[in-house]
Amino acid sequence: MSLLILRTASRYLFPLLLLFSVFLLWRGHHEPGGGFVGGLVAATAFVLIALAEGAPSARERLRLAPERLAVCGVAVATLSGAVGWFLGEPFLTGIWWAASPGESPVVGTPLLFDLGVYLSVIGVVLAFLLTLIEETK
Amino acid sequence: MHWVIPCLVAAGCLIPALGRWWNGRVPLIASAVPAAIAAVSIWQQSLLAAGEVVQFHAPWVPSAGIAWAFRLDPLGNLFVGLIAGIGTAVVAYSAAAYSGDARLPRLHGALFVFMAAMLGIATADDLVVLFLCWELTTVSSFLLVGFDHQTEAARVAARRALLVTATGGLALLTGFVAISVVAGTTSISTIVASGDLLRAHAAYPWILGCILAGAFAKSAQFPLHFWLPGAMKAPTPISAYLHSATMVKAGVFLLARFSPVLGGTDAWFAIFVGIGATTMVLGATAAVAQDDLKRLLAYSTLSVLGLLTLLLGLGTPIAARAFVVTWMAHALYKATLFLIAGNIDHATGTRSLTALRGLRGALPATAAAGIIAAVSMGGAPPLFGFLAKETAYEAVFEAPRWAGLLGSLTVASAVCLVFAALRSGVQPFWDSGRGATPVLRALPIPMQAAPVALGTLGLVAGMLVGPAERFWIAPAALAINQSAAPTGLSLWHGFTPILAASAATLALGALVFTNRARVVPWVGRFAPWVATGPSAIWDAGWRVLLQGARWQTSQLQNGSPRRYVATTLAAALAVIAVGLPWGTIVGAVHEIAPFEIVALAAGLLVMGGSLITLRAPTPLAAVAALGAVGVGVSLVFLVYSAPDLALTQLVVEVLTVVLFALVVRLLPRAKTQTMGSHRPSAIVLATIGGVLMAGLSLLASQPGLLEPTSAYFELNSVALAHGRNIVNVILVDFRSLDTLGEIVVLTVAALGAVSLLARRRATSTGGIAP
Amino acid sequence: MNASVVVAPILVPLVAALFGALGPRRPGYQRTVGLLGAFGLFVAAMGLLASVFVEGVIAVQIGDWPAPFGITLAADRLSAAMVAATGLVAFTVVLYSTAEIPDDVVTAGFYPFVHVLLLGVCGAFVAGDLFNLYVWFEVMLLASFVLLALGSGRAALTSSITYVALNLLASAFFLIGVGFLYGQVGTLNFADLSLKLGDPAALDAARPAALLLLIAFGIKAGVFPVFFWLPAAYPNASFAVSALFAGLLTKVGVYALLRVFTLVFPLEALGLAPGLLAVAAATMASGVLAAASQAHVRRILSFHIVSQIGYMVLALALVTTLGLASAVFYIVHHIVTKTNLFLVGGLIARAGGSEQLDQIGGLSQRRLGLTMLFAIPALSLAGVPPFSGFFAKFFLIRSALEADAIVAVTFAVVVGLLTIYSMAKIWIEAFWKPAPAETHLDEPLPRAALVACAMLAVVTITLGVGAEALWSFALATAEQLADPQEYLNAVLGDPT
Amino acid sequence: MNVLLALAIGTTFGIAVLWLLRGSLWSLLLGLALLGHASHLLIFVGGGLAVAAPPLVAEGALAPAAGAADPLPQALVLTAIVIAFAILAFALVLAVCAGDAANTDDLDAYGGESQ
Repeated sequence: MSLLILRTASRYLFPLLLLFSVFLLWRGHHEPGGGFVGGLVAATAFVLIALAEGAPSARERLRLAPERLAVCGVAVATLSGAVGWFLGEPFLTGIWWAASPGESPVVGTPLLFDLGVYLSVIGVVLAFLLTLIEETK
Repeated sequence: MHWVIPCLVAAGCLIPALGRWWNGRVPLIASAVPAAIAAVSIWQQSLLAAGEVVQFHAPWVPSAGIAWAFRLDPLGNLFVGLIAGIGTAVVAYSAAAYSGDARLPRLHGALFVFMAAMLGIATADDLVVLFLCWELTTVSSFLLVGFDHQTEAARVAARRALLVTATGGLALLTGFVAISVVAGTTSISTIVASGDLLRAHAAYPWILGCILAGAFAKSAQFPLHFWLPGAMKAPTPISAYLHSATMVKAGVFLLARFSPVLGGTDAWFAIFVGIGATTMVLGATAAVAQDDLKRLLAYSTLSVLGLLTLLLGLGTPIAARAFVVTWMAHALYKATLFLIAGNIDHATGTRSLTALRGLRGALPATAAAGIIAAVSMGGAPPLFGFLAKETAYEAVFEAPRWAGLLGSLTVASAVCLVFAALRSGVQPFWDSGRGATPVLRALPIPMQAAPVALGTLGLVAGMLVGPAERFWIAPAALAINQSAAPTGLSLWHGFTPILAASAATLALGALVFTNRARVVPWVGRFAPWVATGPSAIWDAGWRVLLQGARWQTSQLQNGSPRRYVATTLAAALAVIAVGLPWGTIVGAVHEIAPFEIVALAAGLLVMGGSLITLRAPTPLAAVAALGAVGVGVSLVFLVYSAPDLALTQLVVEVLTVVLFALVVRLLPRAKTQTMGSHRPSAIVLATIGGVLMAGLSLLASQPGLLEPTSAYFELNSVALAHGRNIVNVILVDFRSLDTLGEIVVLTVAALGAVSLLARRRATSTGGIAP
Repeated sequence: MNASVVVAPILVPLVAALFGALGPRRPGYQRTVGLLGAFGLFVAAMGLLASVFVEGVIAVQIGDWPAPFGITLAADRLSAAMVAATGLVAFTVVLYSTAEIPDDVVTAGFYPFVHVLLLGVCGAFVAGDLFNLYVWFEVMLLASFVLLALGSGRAALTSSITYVALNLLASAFFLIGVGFLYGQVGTLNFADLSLKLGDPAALDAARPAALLLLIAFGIKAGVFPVFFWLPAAYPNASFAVSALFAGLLTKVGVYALLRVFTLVFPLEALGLAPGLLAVAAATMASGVLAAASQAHVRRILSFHIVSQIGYMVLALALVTTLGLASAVFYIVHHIVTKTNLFLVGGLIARAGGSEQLDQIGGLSQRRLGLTMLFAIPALSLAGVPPFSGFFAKFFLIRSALEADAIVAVTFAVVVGLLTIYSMAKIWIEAFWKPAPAETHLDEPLPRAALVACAMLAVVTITLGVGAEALWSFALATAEQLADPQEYLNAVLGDPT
Repeated sequence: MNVLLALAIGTTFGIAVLWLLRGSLWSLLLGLALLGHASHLLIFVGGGLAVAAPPLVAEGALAPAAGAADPLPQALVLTAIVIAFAILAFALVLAVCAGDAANTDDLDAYGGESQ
């Protein structure tokens, strides 16, 4: 009975949580949020699925093996740092692009860096939880 | 001479690798190398005696003043001659004795390295170079004593010799460093010239003690003498070379070298004379009681080493002269006798003096050499040994203090040595009363020739006493004691008390020898103490040390992680407790920071949650309480203006609880689960820790003294980093390197966990053996 | 250009780890990437050494945020020497590991973990910021947890629990110390801290932080009485991993002590020197005594690490320039020699079939090459000239004597004797004693492993015979540490 | 208020010590978790406490309102929390594997000295 509720709830909660996590990631530079919390929330979404439908289902939705996702996150963060480096600035220097000259910039490598954090956190949390859930089966 | 040393070391390292090739005639030819060195040394001695100085100097560690410095002076060159000359005989001898033995290359390898090291000791003009060579002799001696390492006895003897000489080596190193600190240089010739500075320095007693400990350990002075008889486990040619002629002389050579620097004080005189006389008497008496030929020679060597120390201690010019003569004479006759012992052992298979007799027929050349050497050792004319005894008597009888006592001790020891000479050099060949010992193996020519050659040298040196004095003895003695001794050594210098003493010594020695059936058992009653007493103390010391080591290890590293954590915590808390300013903390209690009802609830949640974990009935309940603590922490963050932290902490806590809940099923069942009492020590430590941390946080909540750097972030977050959430900007921009490191930590944790669990699964399905 | 030189020792292992983790799990690929990465690190490390040698202290403001606000990476001579030694150790150990680590461990991610460990180590050596140092410690620590646990057998897993627990304690104290220090002084940058703590009032307020850091670094370095994690863990890892640990991990702790207690908290101003001297003496004695009562190759070697950490801390606690120089010399010597001994220990176990001394023997007859490869680092560790260990001991005794620390000298000398005893024990038992059973293992030893050991042996000899290079370097390093002005100028900008 | 927080930190640390010294694998993990909480709170307190003044800049403003909380300790604590989580999670997994190998909860089987 409770499992049924969980299943139904998870099906609706999953996209909502994922959306919320992206929202947290996006607004994190200005309001409370950011890659860490975003990643944690997104991971929670997958954990919910794993608890309701089993780990394979969560893995299926994730496509990539979670630990690989984590490594990809580190790679993205490293690359974001390397952008400034290629442009002759010190490593991890933030590079920003404004929509039009004179306006305050909206897109920059720090955001890319935060995306790396986000991916990494999702991967890490899921790597732990999914493997452990599988292990207890 | 400097370039010879590295060449010899290189040869020594290469020879073991040349195994098969080395086992032919090559080693015999190789003895030409030391022969050439000996020839050069003899040729150079006349130049050196004329006042010429041969030096070599190349920088090694210039910023510490250390150089590859070598300097040839008459004393050093005399040593070079002995090392190379006797080395020639030993290399040839061992090549013949171990011909065909697969271990010969290693023996020769170590021998060549050793020879290089000895040449270095004789010629070094820098403390570090000298020490380098010194340690090299320790190591090669260790390898050579343990040559027969298949037997436990050889290994034990090798280790003991190593530890005694290494102890000395470390003392010597300390002394050398101290000298270099006081004198401001490591150059020996400079140091030799600054004796007054050193003798007047407050550290002089320490320096003297260290140097003496090092030299005495090497030269087997009482009470560190016991390793030397033990070292007779080495092959006989090695004993001849290391343990009579050269290495054990390195100690007294070093002391002779440093006598212009450290000598001439009361302490020097007392220690040298005391230790030297003790070693001399004990060695001589113990020699009388020995049945093993090599051990007898070892103890008589001890006695002579004691005499040499005694002579150095006297500090008079004639004592320096006696030192040089005794030193040369002993090297020649004792090496000969060792090689003879080797021949006898090789030919008959025994070294027991009660079993050996009547060998002169079977081993005529060996017998001839034995008699020459024995005559020299006994101190009868016309051999060099006679001269040695005469000069030594002369020096001791005219000692500045205690002449009577020292004189009688010296004569008594000499009597014992006469006995030992007859017993080792004559008795095996003569006494054929009950039929000769059977000879099992023939001796190769080099084994016969080597002792004969060395013995003859002793004879020649005795005959040519004039040139010997002019070129070798007088210049070397001058290097030890800077005022010259009267010249005019000769085998005959009229009827003097010394001659009478000499004659009496010989007569008494012969008398003892004829009554050996009664004397030997009597002396034998206390001789074992000399052999085993100090060595038993030494061994007991090591035993106690090792037992103490085991005890402390079992106390500290006892395999209990609980104890490790407790000790680590206790140490850490002790350090913190010492450093906390309690006055400030007590003051901080009165200050009330902003007070919030929610914060009160949060604080109580944290406290209560932690307390509840202790009383939780099941592991899952404890996890729930842990979660409550986390929520409380999150609330604290929320109340005190850290929304990002609060959010993160909350989600992390949820995930932590899930993790714990999952893991609790996979862990081994906990017997002591959550209930039950805690150990009193844990409660004490926990209380102290709690109080300290509470104090520390009160202290931490005091406002800081200085404006924090974060003001920069507040001013520039929007303007330069284009973000309004300053915490996030710090994480992804201002301090993004920290965050990069952090996600690396996260990722590694995940990868590691996945790998471990995959291996666990493989193990449980039998894929990989545990 | 300058910036890259300092960042490269971090980026190279990071990129190597990423390539390893993202690439295929084929053993061949993994080993190639591992070796290439390690070689890359070696090259980068030598580049850093050369640049620092020529140009002096080099600092980079990461993200282009000016010090002390952003994170600074700074390399002075000490950092450069440590990174250079790390590069050497990395390359030789990885070379050795290609012959030791089995395929299933390699595919489990062995090389990425090694590179992350190296990342943490190098990061710690160039960090110019206290919290950043903490992060690198954690990076290194977690990689070491995994590498230890991946070792074969039951003991590797169980002992890692002790290792993890004690290191996490250290981390907690480190973290609390950092937080406390920031609360009191408001900055984390080493150079800035150095300036601000010049004020006695600030130094007094920051005193508890100094003690917390002392505890944390002390645990990491493995001093008495908080070294337990070390001998529990090291003998149970694979040989390559234990060599990596032996060479680098404790030295990061010692480095942190050297850095923080010269630049940030001057030992003398805090009055900590006598206490540290006592700790050093106790560490030397305790470690060497424990080693003397072991009969297992790596357990002996592990306890000797503890004892030698005592020597390094002793040199620091003398608070003289000469003492600092001998600390630097000793650390470099120890990294090279100890790594080598652990690697050779692996070969001994391979040729003899065990690490337990009573179960092996007779190696000197059967393995001449191995005999030489053991003899060189063993003699060096025992302090026999002309190997590096002799000069390490010589300079240490000399600086202690010049500082009138007679008790310290006595400890150093007596501990030296016991070190000789231990090395002689391994020699006598493993090489001389006849092999107890007729279990002749006559397969040749892997060439890569022999080459790795030989390379380190050559360095040991070179550092001894060519001691001038390292000693003059160490003297200059000590002057840089004793007078931080050059460091401050490089990080905060030249005020003139 | 800081007194209450100090008490909370002290209590949590003390109980963490009790758990660490309990001598069981499970309790060691609980102790490490509590230790993390105590140290994070301690650093947070060290950064100074401000009520209702988060380090956020209002839309259109250039700097946060005066008296805002110091953002740096928050960033440090955030980093520390996440690192602690990862390490704790790894320690849990390691404990599972080590628990298989030792097959007991008694911590004295985890010293690594035996064998």
